[in-house]
Amino acid sequence: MAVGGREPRGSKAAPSRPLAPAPPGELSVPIAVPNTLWQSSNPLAYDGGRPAEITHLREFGLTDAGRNDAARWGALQVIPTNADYILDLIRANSLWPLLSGLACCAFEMMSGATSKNDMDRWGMFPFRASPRQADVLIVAGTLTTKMSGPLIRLWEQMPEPKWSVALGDCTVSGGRYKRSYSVVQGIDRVMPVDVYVPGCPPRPEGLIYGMLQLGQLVKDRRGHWNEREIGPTAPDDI
Amino acid sequence: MPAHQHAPRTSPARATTRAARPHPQPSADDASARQYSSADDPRVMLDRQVGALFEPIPPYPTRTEREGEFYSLGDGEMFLNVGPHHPATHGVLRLVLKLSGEQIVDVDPVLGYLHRGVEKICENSDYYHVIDQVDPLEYVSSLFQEWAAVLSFEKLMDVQVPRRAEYIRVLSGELLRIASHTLFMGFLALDLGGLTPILYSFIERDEIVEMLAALTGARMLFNYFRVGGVNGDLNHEFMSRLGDWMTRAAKQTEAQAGLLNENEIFVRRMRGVGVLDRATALRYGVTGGNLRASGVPFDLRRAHPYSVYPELDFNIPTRDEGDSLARYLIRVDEVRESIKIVDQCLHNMPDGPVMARLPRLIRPRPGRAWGACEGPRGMLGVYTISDGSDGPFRFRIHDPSFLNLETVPALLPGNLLADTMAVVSSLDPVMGGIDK
Amino acid sequence: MSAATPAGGRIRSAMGLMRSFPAQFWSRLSLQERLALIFVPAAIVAGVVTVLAVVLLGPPFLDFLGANLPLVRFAVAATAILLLTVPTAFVLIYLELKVIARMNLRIGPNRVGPWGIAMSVIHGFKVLSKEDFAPTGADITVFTLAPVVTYMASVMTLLVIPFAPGLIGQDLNIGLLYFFSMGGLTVVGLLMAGWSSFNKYSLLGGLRSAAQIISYEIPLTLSVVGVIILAGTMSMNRIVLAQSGSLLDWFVFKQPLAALIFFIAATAEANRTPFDMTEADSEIVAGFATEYSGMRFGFFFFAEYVNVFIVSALVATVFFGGWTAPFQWPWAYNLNWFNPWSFGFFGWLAIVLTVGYFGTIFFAVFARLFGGREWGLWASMGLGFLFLLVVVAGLVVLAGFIAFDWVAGLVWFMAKTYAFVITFVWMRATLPRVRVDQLMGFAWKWLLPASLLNLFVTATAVVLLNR
Amino acid sequence: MDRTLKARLEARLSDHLRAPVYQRHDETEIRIEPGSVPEVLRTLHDALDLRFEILADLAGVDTGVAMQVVYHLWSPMTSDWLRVIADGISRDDPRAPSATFLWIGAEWLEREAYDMYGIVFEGNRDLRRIFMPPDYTSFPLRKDFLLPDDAARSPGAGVRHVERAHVSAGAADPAAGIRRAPAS
Repeated sequence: MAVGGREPRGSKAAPSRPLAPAPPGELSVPIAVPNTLWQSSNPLAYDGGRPAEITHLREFGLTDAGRNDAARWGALQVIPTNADYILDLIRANSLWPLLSGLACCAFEMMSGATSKNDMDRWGMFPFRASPRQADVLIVAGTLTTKMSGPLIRLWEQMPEPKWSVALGDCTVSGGRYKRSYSVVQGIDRVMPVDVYVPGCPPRPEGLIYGMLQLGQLVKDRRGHWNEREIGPTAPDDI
Repeated sequence: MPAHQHAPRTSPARATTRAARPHPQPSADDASARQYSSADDPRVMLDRQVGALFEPIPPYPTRTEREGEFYSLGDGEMFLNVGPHHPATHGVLRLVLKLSGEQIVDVDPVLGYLHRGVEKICENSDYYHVIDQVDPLEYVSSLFQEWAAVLSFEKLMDVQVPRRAEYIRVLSGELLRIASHTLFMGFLALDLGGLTPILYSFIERDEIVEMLAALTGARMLFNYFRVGGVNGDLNHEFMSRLGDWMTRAAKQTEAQAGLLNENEIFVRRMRGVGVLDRATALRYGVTGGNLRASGVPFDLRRAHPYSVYPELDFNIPTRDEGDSLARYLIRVDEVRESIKIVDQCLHNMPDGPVMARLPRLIRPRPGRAWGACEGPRGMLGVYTISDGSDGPFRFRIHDPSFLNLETVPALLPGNLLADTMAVVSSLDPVMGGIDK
Repeated sequence: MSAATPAGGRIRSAMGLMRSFPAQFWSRLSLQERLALIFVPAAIVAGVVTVLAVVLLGPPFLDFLGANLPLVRFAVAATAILLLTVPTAFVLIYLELKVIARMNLRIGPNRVGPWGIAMSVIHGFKVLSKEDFAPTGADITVFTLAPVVTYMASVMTLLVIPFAPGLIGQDLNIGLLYFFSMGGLTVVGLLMAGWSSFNKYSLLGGLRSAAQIISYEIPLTLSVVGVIILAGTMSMNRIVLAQSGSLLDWFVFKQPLAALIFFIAATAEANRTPFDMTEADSEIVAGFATEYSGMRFGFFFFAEYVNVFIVSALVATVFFGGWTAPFQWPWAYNLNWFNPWSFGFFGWLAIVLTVGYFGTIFFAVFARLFGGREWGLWASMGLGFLFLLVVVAGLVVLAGFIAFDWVAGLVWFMAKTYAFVITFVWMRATLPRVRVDQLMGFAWKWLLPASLLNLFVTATAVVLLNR
Repeated sequence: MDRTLKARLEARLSDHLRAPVYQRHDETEIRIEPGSVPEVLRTLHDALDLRFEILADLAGVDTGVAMQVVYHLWSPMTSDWLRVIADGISRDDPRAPSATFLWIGAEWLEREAYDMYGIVFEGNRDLRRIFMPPDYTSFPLRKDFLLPDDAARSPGAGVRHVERAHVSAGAADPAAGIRRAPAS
C-alpha cells in the first residue's frame, strides 16, 4: 500500500500527551506523524513542507514590475491613456462578468442576473465562461488558500482592461471564517480589488449597486491608466 | 506586445524548479515532443514550462496505488482538467478527466477548493455560534444543516421541542426543499445547454427565499433554528407571501417541469446515462433522491422519523432505473410531495410557544449524540461530542453530497465528455457541503 | 491604495530599467508634443506617398479597371457586403439579447440608447478595444489568421445571395455550389483556431466543428438537389425567379421534406443551438474561442451572427421565394409626375426645415406626454427628432416600396430572413444541446437517408410528369 | 431505544466489545478495538438479524488521549442508529483498518479522516489528502492544532502558506516576512 516504503522513525519514543490547553506563551511541539505514507522531511515529497508555489505572483511581486504599467507600455503610453477617455465610456456600459462562483454568494450573483433583478439592463449579463472574454471578475464566496492559486491564474488570464469585485464578507475580509486555517483573509491580499460588496451574502441588489459603482469608477479613472496597480492591494504591513 | 507583457511570469528560476523535480510518469507533453536543434533553446524551456503548467500531472511522486494508476497515460489518452473554475461544475469542484477522444476513461475528482475548516471553527465556538457557522455549508438549503445540528444538540440536552416549533421547522424546511429542487432542475437544464429553465427556477426560488427572509431575516444563511425551537414565530408578511405563492405553486411547478419533461433532446440526453444500480448505490453510501432513484426507498423522514413527520401524509417516490433521468424525475415528484406537506403544515399548525424553556447558557452534560435529517440531497448528519463545556468538543458534519459525488468515478467512465455535466449535475452536489 | 508604498521611488526605479536615450527623450515631452511628433511626420509621409501614387500609377490603373469591369464589380460588391456585415451583426446581436431576454421574462438591455438599441454596438466596440494577445505556446500565425478565415468565408458567402431583383453581388450560374463550398471554408477557420490555441478545450471544439460540419454538409447539399432539379439551375437568382408568382409556387410546398432537412442541417452549419457543439459553454468552456480575446474574438463573434443571417437568408431564398412577394402585389406605380428637381435647392431647404422643425415638435409632444418617465425638454426634443427620422425613413421606404421593385423585393427578403433569424433565436432560448454522438447519429441515420429519399422521389416525379 | 438490539449485539459480538453496549435516546453504541473493525463491520452488515447496510457516517475523533474512528450505521431491522467506536488508536502512529471492503464510499470518508487527523487506514487504496493541498503538513482537526487566535502556539505559527508568498515589498528574502513564534 505504501509507496514510500520507509520505516517510521522514532515514533514509539514520543509519549502521547493528554489534552490540556497549553499554558499561555508556551510553544507547542509540532506534530510529527510517523507513517509510511509520506515524510515531511523528505524534500522530494510535497516540497518538504515549504511554501507552495501555487501563487506565482511571488517572483513577480519581488521584481517590482507590477506596481506600475509604464514599464509595460513604454513609449506607447500615449495611446491607452488618451483613447481611454472615449473607450472607458463604452467599457463602463459593457461589463461582462466571468461566470465564476466560489461559494454561497455565487447564488446571489446568479440571482442578480435572473429575471427578478435583471443585470442585463446595464449590459452586464453575458456571463462569459472563458476568462479571456471577461471584463469583471466577481469573486463570489470564500476564497480558500487552495483556491487562491487558480483564482489568481484566472485573474491573470483576463485581458486588460479588467476589474474585480469582491462579493461577500468572506471575500472581503475572511468574514466568519477569518479564524480558519484554510481561508485567505480577504482577497486583496492576493489580487487587486476595485469594489467591495460586503454582506453575508449581499442581496442581489447589493451586487448590482456594486457593479454600478464600478461603472462609475471606470469613468472616474479615465486617463489614469498607467497608475493602476495590478498586484495585491492590501498594504504591506497587514 | 504579448511576449513583452508576459515577460515577468516566465522567469528562468521557475522553469528550473519545475524541471528539477522528478517526473516519474510519462507526461502527455506533446509540446515538448517538437524537435528543436538544441536543448538550450529557450523555446524548449518554454515548452517544458508551459507543459508543466497546463498538465494536471502532479509535480510530486505519486502517493498511492490509485493515483499512480490514474496519472499514467495509455495509448491515445489525454488528461482534461475540468475545474476548479468551469461553468458546469457547480462551484469549485475539479474533475481531472482521462479522455480517449471524447470518451472518458477515468476520473479523479479533486476536492478541497472550498474547504473552510468549519468543524474546527465549530469546536472553538459555543453552541449558539455553531448554528450560525454551519449555515454556509449546504448553502442552497442551509436550514437542513441547522436542523441536523439542533437535532444533535437537543439529544444532548434532552430538550422537548414545542409542537408549533416543529411544525414551523417542517414548513420552512419543505419550502426550502422546493426551492432547492427547483434550482436543481434549472441547473440541470443549464448544464445541458438550455438557457431559459434556470431563469424560471430562479423566479420560484427568489419568491421562496424572500418569504423565508420575511420569516428569518436573511435570504440565504438563515440562522433560524435554535436548540429547543425556532428563533421567531410566523409573521404576517411570511404568511401573506406564502398564501400568494401557494395559490399558484402546483401549477407553476408543473409548467416548469413541463419545459423539460417533454423535451425530446433533454430526455434523450438523460435516459440511460450514469446508471447507478441499487447495490452500488448502497455500497457507496449514496443517500437522498439519488438513492431513491436507484430503487431504495430510504428517506429519513420515514426510515428514521424525526420532528412531526410521522403525523404528516406524504409519499416517498422511488424509481428503479437509477439513471440521470430518474434522478431528475425523483426531484420533480418530491416537489409535489413537499407542496402537499406545506399544505398540511398550514392546516395542522398548532398554537403555542415556539421555544422550549432553556437556560441562557447551554452547557450539556458530557456525552455523544448523532442527529440526522433528510435534506434535499440526502441524509445530513451531525455527530457531537460534548465535554461539559459550552461548546462542542467534537463537531462532525456529514454531508450527503460528499458521498453522492464519490460515485462520479464509477458512473462516468465509458460516457462522453458531455455526459460529465449531465451526470454530475443530476447528482446535485453542493461544494460547500462537500468541502466543509 | 498604495498608501504605505513609496510610489515615486517605484516609478523611478521602473523607469531606470529603460534609461536609454530615446526613452529619456520621450519621457520629457508633453502630451501635445508627443502627439505632434507622432502624427505630423506620419501625415507628411502619407501625403507624399499618396500624391506620388496617384500621379504615377493613376492612369494605368484606371485603364486596367476599365478593361476589367467584372473585376471592379466584384471588388465593389465584396466591399459593400463586407461593410454590410457589421451593421447586420449588430442588429442580430441586439435582437438576440432582447428576444432572449423577453423569453426569459427579463427586460434586457435598456440603458444605452432608447430601449438599449446601442447596446450591441457598445459591446462590439468594447470587445474590439480589449487587450488582444496570444497565449503562451500558441501558434501565433495560425492563431491570428483563424478568425480572418472564418469571417471572410462568411462574408464571401453573402456575394451570391440575391437581396432584391438586380441587387446581387455576383449572379454565378453555380451559385449554390459556390455557397456550399464557401460555407465549408468556415470550418477551416474554426479548426485553425482550435488547433493553434494550445488549449485542449479549443482543440476539442475545433475537432467537433470539423466532424459536425462535414457530416451536415452532405444532407444540406443533397436536400437542395431536389430544388435544383425543379428549378433547372443552380443560380440563386433564377431559383428565386422560378418561385415567383404566388405563395404556392414556393419550393417549400413542393419540397417540404427538403426544407425541413435543410433547416435542421443549416442550424448545425451555423453552429446554433441545439447543435452548438463547438462552443458548448457548459462542456468545453467556449470551444474553439476559449483562448481568444479582444478583436480576434470579436471576429468570431461577428462571424457567428453573420452566419445566422446568411443561413436564414438562404432558407428564405431557396425555399420561401426570396425577394418575391407571397401574393400578387400591384406595385411599381409610375411616380413620374413627381419630379424632385422642380423644387430647386431653396425649395428643398424650406421643405426639410419646415418638416424637421414641426415634425420634431409634434413628436416631442408625444414623447413628453407618453414617455415612460419624466423626460426633460431637450431629451424629449431629441427623442422627437429620432421619432421623426424613423417616420420619415419609413415613409421613404414606403415610397420606394411603391415605386421601385427592388425596394419592395428587399423589404420582402428582409422580412422573410428576419423571421428565420428570430426562429433561430427562439430555438436558442428554448432547446438544450444534443450530445455529440446523437448529433452525428442524427445526421447519418436520419437526415442523410431522408434527403436521399427526397431526391429519389423528386427525380421520379419529374421524370414521370414530364413524360 | 431498542432493547432487543442490545441483546442481539451482545449475542453476536460479545468477544469484540470493549465496553458494555450503551443506549440513549435512539442511539445504540458499542466500543471495539480497532483491530476487530473488519470482523465487526462484516457481522453487522451481513447478519440477517442486524443488516446494517447503510453507512451513515465515518468520522475520526481526537480525544486528546487517543484517536477514535466512529461509524454510524442504519438498518431496517431496528429503529436505532448504531454507533461503532473503534477506540484506543495511538495518537502518535494512528492506524486503523479500512472499511472500504464493505462500503466503497468509505474511501473518501477515510481520506477525510486521514487529512484531518493523520489516521492511516490500512487497506484504503487511495489514501491521500482530500481537502488540504498535498503540500500541507499538519492535521488541522487534531486537538493540538490551534486556530490563529492562538497563532503563536499552533504548528504553522499562524501563518498560512499562501500568505507567505506575499512578503513586504522591501524585503529581498521571502522568508523575512514570516512572523515567528516568540521563543519564550
